[in-house]
Amino acid sequence: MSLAFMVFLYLFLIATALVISAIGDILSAVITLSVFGILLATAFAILQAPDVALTQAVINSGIVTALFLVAFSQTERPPCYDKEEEKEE
Amino acid sequence: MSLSNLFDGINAPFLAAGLVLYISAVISGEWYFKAPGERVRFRVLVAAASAGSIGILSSGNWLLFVFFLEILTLSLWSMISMKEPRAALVYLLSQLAAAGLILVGTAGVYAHTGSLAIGPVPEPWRVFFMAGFGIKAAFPLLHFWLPEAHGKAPSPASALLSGFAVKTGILGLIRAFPEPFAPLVLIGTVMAFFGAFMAVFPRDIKRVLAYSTMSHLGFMTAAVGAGSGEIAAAYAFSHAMIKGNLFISAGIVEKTFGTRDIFALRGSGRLHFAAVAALTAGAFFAAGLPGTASYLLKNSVISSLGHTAPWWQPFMLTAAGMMAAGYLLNITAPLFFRDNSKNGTPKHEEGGNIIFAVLSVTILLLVIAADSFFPSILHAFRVDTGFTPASDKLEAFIASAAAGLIILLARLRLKGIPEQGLPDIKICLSMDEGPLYAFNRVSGCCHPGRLNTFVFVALVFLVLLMLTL
Amino acid sequence: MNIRPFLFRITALFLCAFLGVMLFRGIAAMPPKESVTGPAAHYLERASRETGARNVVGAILFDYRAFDTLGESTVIFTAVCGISMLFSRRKFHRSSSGLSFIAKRGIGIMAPFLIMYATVIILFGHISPGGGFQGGTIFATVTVLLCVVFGSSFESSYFPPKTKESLESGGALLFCGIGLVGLAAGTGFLSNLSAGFPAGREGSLLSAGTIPLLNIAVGMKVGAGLSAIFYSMIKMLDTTNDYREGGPIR
Amino acid sequence: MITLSYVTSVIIFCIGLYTIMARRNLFKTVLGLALMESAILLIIVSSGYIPGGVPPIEPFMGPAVNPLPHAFTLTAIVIGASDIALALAFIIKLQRHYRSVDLDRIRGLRG
Amino acid sequence: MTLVLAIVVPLVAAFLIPVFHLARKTLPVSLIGIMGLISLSASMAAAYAGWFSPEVSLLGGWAPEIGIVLVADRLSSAFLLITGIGSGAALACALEKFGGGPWRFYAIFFLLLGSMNGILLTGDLFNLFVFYEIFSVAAYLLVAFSMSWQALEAGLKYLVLGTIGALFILLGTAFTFMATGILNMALLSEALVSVPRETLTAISACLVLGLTIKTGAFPVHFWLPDAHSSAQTAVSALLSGVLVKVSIYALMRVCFLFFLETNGTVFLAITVIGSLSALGGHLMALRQDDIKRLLAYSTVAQIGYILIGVGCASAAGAAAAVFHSFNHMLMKMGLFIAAGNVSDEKGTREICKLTGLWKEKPFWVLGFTVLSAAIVGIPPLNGFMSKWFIILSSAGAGTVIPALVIAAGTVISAAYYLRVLSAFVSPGESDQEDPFKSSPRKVRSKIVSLTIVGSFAMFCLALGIMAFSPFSREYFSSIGRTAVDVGAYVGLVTGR
Repeated sequence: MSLAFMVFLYLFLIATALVISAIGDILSAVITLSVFGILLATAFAILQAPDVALTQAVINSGIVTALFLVAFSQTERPPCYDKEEEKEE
Repeated sequence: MSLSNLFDGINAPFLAAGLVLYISAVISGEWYFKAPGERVRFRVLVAAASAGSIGILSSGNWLLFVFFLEILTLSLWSMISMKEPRAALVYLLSQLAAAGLILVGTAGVYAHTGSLAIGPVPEPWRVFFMAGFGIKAAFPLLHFWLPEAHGKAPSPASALLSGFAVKTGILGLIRAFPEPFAPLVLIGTVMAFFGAFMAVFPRDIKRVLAYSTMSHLGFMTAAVGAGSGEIAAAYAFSHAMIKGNLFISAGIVEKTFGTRDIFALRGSGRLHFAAVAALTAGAFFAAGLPGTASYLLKNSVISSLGHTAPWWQPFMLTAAGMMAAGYLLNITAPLFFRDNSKNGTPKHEEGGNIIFAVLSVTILLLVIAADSFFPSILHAFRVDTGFTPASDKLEAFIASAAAGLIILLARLRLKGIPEQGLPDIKICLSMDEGPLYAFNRVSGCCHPGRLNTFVFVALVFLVLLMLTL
Repeated sequence: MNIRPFLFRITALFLCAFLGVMLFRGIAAMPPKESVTGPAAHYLERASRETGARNVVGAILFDYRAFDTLGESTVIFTAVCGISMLFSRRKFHRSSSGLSFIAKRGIGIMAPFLIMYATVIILFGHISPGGGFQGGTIFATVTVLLCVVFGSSFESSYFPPKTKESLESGGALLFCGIGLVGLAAGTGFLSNLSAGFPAGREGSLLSAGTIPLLNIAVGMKVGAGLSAIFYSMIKMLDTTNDYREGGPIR
Repeated sequence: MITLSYVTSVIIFCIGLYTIMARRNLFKTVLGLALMESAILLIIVSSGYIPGGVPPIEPFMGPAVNPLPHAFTLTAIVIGASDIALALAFIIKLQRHYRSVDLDRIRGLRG
Repeated sequence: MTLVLAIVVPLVAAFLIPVFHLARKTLPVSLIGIMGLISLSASMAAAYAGWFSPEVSLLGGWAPEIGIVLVADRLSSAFLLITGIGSGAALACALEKFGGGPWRFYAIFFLLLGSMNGILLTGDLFNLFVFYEIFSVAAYLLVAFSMSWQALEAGLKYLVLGTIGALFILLGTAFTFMATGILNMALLSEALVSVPRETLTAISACLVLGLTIKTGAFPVHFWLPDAHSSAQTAVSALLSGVLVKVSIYALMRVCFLFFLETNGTVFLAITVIGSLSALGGHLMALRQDDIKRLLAYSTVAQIGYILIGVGCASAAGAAAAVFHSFNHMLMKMGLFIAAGNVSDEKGTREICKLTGLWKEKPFWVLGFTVLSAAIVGIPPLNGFMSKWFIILSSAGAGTVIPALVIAAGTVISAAYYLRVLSAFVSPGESDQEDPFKSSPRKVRSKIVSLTIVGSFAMFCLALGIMAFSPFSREYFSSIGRTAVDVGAYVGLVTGR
């Protein structure tokens, strides 16, 4: 694979990492994390590691992002129902 | 832990002193403590303390020495805490620090010489032994616990404290520095004078006696510094007897009149001579008048300094000796002054059976008398009891004049000193005032609770590791 | 006084940069490797003969260093057990929210193919890239998809939490069972061909002794585990949607 | 080419560490953890790369790449995922009590 | 053969618990008790095997260079003994307190047990990382088990710091793998000699930081007081007594194998960390008014003592560290169980409110006194002897400051333990008979926990006396020798 493509890939990786750390809104940071995961999977593919690329794509971009979104929506929601739930416990 | 060295030259006087003291303490304990529970507790603690002392005297290596030292400290701590927990805490912490320092010194000796046996300490580790035994023997700046512990302990316990516990420091010094060691002489003389000077001010009898213990310890340290361990041991024996008697009789005075303040006890001797008799007799023997054992011992210490010592050291020692007479006079003379009937009839506080008190005091007085009137006992401890040569007489006279002047001056100038005399270090471990409170406020920020500060500290630690490794 | 956070960030940035420089110096100091050295060379040469597996990474994961994989799947088991412990007390609301009809129908068609794709990845772990972890996770993504599109009650009717738990512990026990068989055969825990497992024809589905079995075990564990994690987290989210739309269905 | 990947992975590692320290939102901390995790994965995988290598599937068509790092990366990815899942679970439960994910307010245990 | 069982039996027990749960709602206490006994006997068998004939078991039948190796020598069998006794006591306390109800707690407990045995027995660096990860995840969950907001916050902080530590350990492992291509610890100790200087600094810095975060030494100790004080009684006893010791074992094993010849300054760094922890732990404990936080900071200080012992890089130092970790396990578990029961009984954890206990619960207070006297280092008990051995080894290694720090630590710890004891003994307001409070809520007395605290106190006394006999000293110095003797370890693994 040509060096130029690798340089572009790594620069894009660093860019997404900076976006994840710098951006204020959590939702877009999580989406950027899944983009970061996919880019990392392509980097692994280029480094001749198909197993790792598949795992990275599925786990870090798949399940982890899904968990992030679920957790984010749990905490963002104004827990109006909480009072009712508190007394149930 | 061979018993063979239990009876060698140095240990014998300590053993004798310990024996007599523990017997009289147990007996006076029967009288001093009213509640039966307290009496049982005191007997158990005295048994533990005597076991510790036997262990100390017969231990072959430094580790066992510290082992039994801490057992002795523990039992004395719980004795003091029967009456005054805070002073007991100060005592325990200082003695634990002393034991820790000696432990470190022992580890150094083991690393240096490969054996733990008690013996002269090699050069680099001497400072630990001096510091450790310094706290034990109340060197000038490390003495903060002495007035607190001795002053506020129940009198049989403070008899044991002054009689034996402090002497273990001297025993350690004798073991650790057999050959002459100049700094010890310096510390000894300073301590003797400082103790005597501080003893003049307090109005509480027991605090005066505590400071007098300090000054006598100064004499013993000077003797050890001068290389004559036997004299120090003999001095320890006679001082143990004297101090034991003084503390127990002070206890009798306190029990019968309910207070230890010499101003309040003014003229009480006329009303109830029996209670005060023991105190006056003890004071007479302790004052070091010519002919009594303490005089002989003081002179032998001063003469053992030899001619190498600078001129002011023998002078300060004799001055301290004379001041002993001064401050003892301070606490006994007012008892017989004309009573201006301020404090009414003496309040009889019903302690245990008074017979026990009288018995314990008489035992001590008998031993002191024997010690003074039959110098042959001192010969057994290889103490030269010749009178001081003529040339020193002039020096002795000047020293006594100086001592008298200092006492007079102090008495007049510092009349209004509050009860505890010069402010001692007031250590209190309650969280609401004192050093602990300040430390509490300062160290509040040591655990901020913010996650990113924790990570920041971890990163700083990592960078330091990167740099050093 | 807002100078403190700014100062804090600058020093943090500087320390991170310094750490990066030290790490990079550590890496740069190493001589570049032209060929594979050490145990990896052994794996490359003799993996197919000693384990019968074509995929060397699969051979390492499930035969040479199978103990690591046991540890690895235990990490997931702990995480799953812990998360369901954290969310166990919340009362379980069966809720049936879901996306629009078009999404449901589209996913309805795709779901079987996804599940079949996951089983292919698991079963062909020792021949082509893939294996227990990847297949299990794809299966978990399928359940996530069902949860999101059809609502957690629909998904829990197909894959009830009880079966997920039993699937997970069953996979773990299968893994340990295979290991103990090797131990019983006397050639050490988790040993493959040397413990009498059939090597089978090179490259065929039923080859390479225990590796496919271990793949299936890990696939069960990872799949059931990750979907259990997602399920225990998402069931709280569903209650909120229904609450707004018209009261939760008790 | 490999030193390039080492440089990027070290940079991403430092970015992750910086996010954990400098940001006040708990999610950013977990995102930082994920970034650090991915950076280490990149380091391990690129350490096994052979210029002109071939994926380590049995009929090698050339010098095969070192398979050992791939096995470790697989394990590390799954461990990282379970860590992040646990962290998110803790965040949800903690948000219930503190009503916020701001690190300055989650300081209940102090002193 | 027995080594693998020590790891696999607890794991299988953990996997079986959900299956049993499916069969019956709440598990019978006897079932969990039997499982506990079996797994403890498995780990004791491994300890026995490792003590008398150091044993190597090749996993999957592969040679050490190829596959993973489990090694049991005297150092690991000593720590196996510590974890066995500690986790047995903690399991007994938990069973008595919770009964069979929370089955997930016991599943995670057995996973923790299996992973602890894994760390103590593994001979492979990456396998150590994997088991360390199970160990940490299980620890985060046990801390957060009581579901109170303090426990959850402590669990989260412990998780984030623990994960950062694990990442740095992974980074160190990656660096060692890149430099040498080997992962077996024994072969690595030979291969690390030829590694260039910068890489060695990076490796040692990352590994030392990761392991120090896990042990909770001073600069990075922030998670330890929160986690140990907000966890349940049995869990905090387990955390303080056993979990910390396993991290210390990992630190010892990694540092002695890798950095004994190649990088001497690591041991200097460990001594500095140890002295910092000892001082910092004691000073911070002095200012606490919550009894469990006080005990947690005292753990930080005692870890400092152990690290000072490890930092001496000598056989005597290692032996002193092992002896002190054994003593500390006994003392701290007893203290935590006693403090936990007392504070649960009174409903508060403030020291100034835990008054009047001498009349209500004399045995607990007596146990607490003996154990705190032991941990302070009062002569007849074992704390004094282990403190003495550590001072001896640190003076032998030429460093005086740590010895002085330990001496100062004795004084400070005496101060704060006496503050607790004086509060216990002082007559509380509950003396005047309060008709409502005392009579109805007769909490059933905790026989098992009381016997545990009592037996630990007796054990301390016996060890204190026994440590004088040359017989027991020979045991512990042999542990120290095997820990430091890298050549024997390598010979054992590679069979040369």
